[in-house]
Amino acid sequence: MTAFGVVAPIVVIAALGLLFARKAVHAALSLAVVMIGLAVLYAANGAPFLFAVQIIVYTGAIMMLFLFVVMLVGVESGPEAVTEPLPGQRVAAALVGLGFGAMLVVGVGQVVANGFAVPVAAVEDDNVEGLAALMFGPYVLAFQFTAALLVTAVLGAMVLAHQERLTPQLSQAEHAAQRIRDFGTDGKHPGNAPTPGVYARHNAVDAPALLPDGTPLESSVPGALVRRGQVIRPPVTGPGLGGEPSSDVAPRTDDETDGEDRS
Amino acid sequence: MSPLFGNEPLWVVALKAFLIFVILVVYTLFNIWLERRVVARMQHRVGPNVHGPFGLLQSLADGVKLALKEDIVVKAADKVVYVLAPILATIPAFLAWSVIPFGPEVRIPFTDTVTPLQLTDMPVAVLYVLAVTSIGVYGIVLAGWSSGSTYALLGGLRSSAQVISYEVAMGLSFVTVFLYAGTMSTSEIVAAQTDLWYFLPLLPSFVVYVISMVGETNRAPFDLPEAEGELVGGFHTEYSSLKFALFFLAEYINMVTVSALATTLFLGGWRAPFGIAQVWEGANEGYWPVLWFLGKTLFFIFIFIWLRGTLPRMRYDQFMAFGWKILIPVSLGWIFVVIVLRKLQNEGSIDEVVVNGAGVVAAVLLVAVIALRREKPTPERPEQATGSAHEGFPVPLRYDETKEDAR
Amino acid sequence: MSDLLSLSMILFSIGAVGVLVRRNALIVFMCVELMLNGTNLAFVAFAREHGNLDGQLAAFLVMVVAAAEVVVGLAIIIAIHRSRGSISVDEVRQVRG
Amino acid sequence: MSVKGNLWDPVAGFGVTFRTMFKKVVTEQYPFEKVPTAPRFHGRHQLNRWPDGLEKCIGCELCAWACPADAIYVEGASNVDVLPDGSPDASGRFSPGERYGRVYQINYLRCILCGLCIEACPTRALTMTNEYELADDSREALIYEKSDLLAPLLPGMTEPPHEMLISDDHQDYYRGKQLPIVEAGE
Repeated sequence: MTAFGVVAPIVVIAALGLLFARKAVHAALSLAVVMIGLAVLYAANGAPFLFAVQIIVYTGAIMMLFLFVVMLVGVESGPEAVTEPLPGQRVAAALVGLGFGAMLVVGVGQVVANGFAVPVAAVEDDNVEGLAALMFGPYVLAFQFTAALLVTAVLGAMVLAHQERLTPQLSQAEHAAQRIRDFGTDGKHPGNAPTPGVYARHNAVDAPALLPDGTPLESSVPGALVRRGQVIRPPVTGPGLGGEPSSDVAPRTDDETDGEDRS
Repeated sequence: MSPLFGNEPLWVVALKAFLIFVILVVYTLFNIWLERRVVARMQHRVGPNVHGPFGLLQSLADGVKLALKEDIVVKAADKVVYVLAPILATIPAFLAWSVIPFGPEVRIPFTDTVTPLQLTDMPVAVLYVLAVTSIGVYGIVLAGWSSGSTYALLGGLRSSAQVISYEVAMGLSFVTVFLYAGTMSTSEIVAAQTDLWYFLPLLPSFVVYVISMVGETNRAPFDLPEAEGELVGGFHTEYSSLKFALFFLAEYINMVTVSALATTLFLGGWRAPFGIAQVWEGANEGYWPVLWFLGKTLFFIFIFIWLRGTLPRMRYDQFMAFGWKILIPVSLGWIFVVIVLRKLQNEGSIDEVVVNGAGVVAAVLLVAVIALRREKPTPERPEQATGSAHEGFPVPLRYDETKEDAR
Repeated sequence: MSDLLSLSMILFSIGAVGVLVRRNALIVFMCVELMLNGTNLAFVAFAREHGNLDGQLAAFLVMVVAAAEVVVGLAIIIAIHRSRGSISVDEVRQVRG
Repeated sequence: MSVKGNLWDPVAGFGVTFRTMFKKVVTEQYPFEKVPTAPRFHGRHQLNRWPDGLEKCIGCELCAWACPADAIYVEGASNVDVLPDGSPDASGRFSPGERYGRVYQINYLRCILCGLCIEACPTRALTMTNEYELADDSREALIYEKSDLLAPLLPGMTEPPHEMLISDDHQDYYRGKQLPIVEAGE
């Protein structure tokens, strides 16, 4: 059982990673490692079909769904709740869990120590055929029930995750018409925001464009940069100075310091 | 399945694994060159033609250049996952090739050892390929997440949804092959196609597979995870240097992998094309089958390139709707038909010819449905004004009007 | 045999502790999956020991049920996140109202 | 829609790309075969000279003012033939008339080769050549100085500074007067 010797420690470490990971994605990754490790163990123990199914279903579909939800929900929940709603719950829970594990070890250990009535059989060659014969033979009812369960689960998930639209979705043409209407009533500029730095001596997004009269156009800089205070003010230079653009530009502060002392 | 699988001496296994690695890397370099040349020809260009004969060394030069570039780890990245992701994308791409049969049993030169031209085989080989490719998606998803960039995250999310969706259609198209071959082992599937390649009796499955393999490998026109017009580069936006090269390598190997799988499942694997084996006895013996195999794979690579040269990128909702509302229902219906036909054939109610012709009939029916489809009436467009004014704005003359004026 | 079983028990226990200790609903859910995986391993080990495939079939059915469960569970988590903006299990104690 | 529209049109595009593969390519093998540009191609600038070698540029800066990309920098200076004490001045005469361009720089990192400077130039000192290989690996190298831009000396031209050889009246230059025939023995 060389496979076991290699895989088992990896699996246990990854499982512990699930317990201690701070980020949900790291937890999901370590669980994926556990699942792949288990798949290898299945393959080593005469279950090649389960090996494939384990990876396709668990690693490929279920864990991928987990990752998908983690990213969709954006759960970088950060540190988990600091305040304990039930004092001492974690310690108690850990103790209970470990006690449970110990109980299992004792219970199953007894069974193993007493030995099995059935002798160890050789690994079957016709794993897939054997499983199929079982699945569509004695276990056909269970198989059908799981199929029904899957269909029900899909419907349930759709109902749960579905959100009714409250307002009709605007088409592209309607959006365009709405923009023009806004322009007519409120004077809101219908086109794209002007690009930053077009007439300026800079070509970075944090430099506002200069209007033909030389004044900077604040609305040309992305709003996020304005809020972070990362807009630079190009030095005021006369048109005849020419040459290389000067590089010492001051980050604009909120109190609107004038650029003149910098030129 | 040959009894040799799993019982070969270690050096034979190591040799075969090494050869597969070498073939894949060289084939990737060749494919990148081929794609650039062929797409260039389709666009009236020449493509890379400077380095080496016909520019063959271009991709090698590009690879060296890529490796020597500065390796950037973004500040907002999750370091461990960020480094892990490209590795996770690449390794499964190689792993899938361990069950692809390149040829029959051959004698290794200078020795007496006889070995099949396939690293290994297992009763669930095709499922194994599916499983391994589904691990490869992790690389893309994690790259998207760990980059700490919106574009990359959206690319990664798109990709996971896309690959999961199209894997369903892909798996369903395999089912009919399993029903015909009665096995999931690749070497036995190839052996079952001695008389008739499966693309003919299973034409609908073949078409579904070819479409879903393009979706599965994120290639044009389904290259939405890296739609450079919308998402800059998608999941690999923040990657550079060797890490980016690994993604690139993985994408091209995946392309070859799905092509090789299509060859194995539908085009008779390493068997010589129709006619050659009848004329020439030795076509299916020795090392010649490797040639047929690589040739058939190249055919699919060309299809990939041709698609890229012809079709524009689809919109994401159209793409998902196509996968879920057309490919999967069609596959399911077709599987049902195949099950019924096989059952009838096993009971002896119908002839084998009928079963083998079913695919062609089904394909003809599908084409007829498409041909006779009626377009939804589009809402009336206002009459396009011609001439020099349209709602008060000047418009250019239409081409035929300028000709009128010239006369 | 016994080492496979002990591994499965270790995994099950770690999963159980995780369910009890972690607060993030998603991670709690993953721990449940870990417990299921642990039992699956035991099934496979027993199947090998007994020389028949019933255990493997049971593991297969567990996987299918797990898939169904995950689909519904994740949908519930998304629904909770939508209405509350948090998926900490402490926040959803009010569901009993 | 017709049967043809449903069936043939979606695949017709594949035929187009496939057929294009066998057509003649339009690529020019640039670094190996240099195809001449169109005669009016806007390439790198050139500062022209009068037939006697004096520069046409008068340092008026009109080109710099016309430049939309702010790529041209000019500093004018006065031509001085003779100092008040009678000795020839070190700066000397570079162009007919009062002024010449002492510093003339074009920054090809900024230049968009639009040709507005050419239109602005009153003496046709500034014109454009067909040279288009304007790539370099340093920023400094792409700021062309006057020495880089000046047209080469043709036969009969003398490197300035020197006095006006065509005529003592600079107006004659603009009227197109040619070099006086130099008599033998002088």
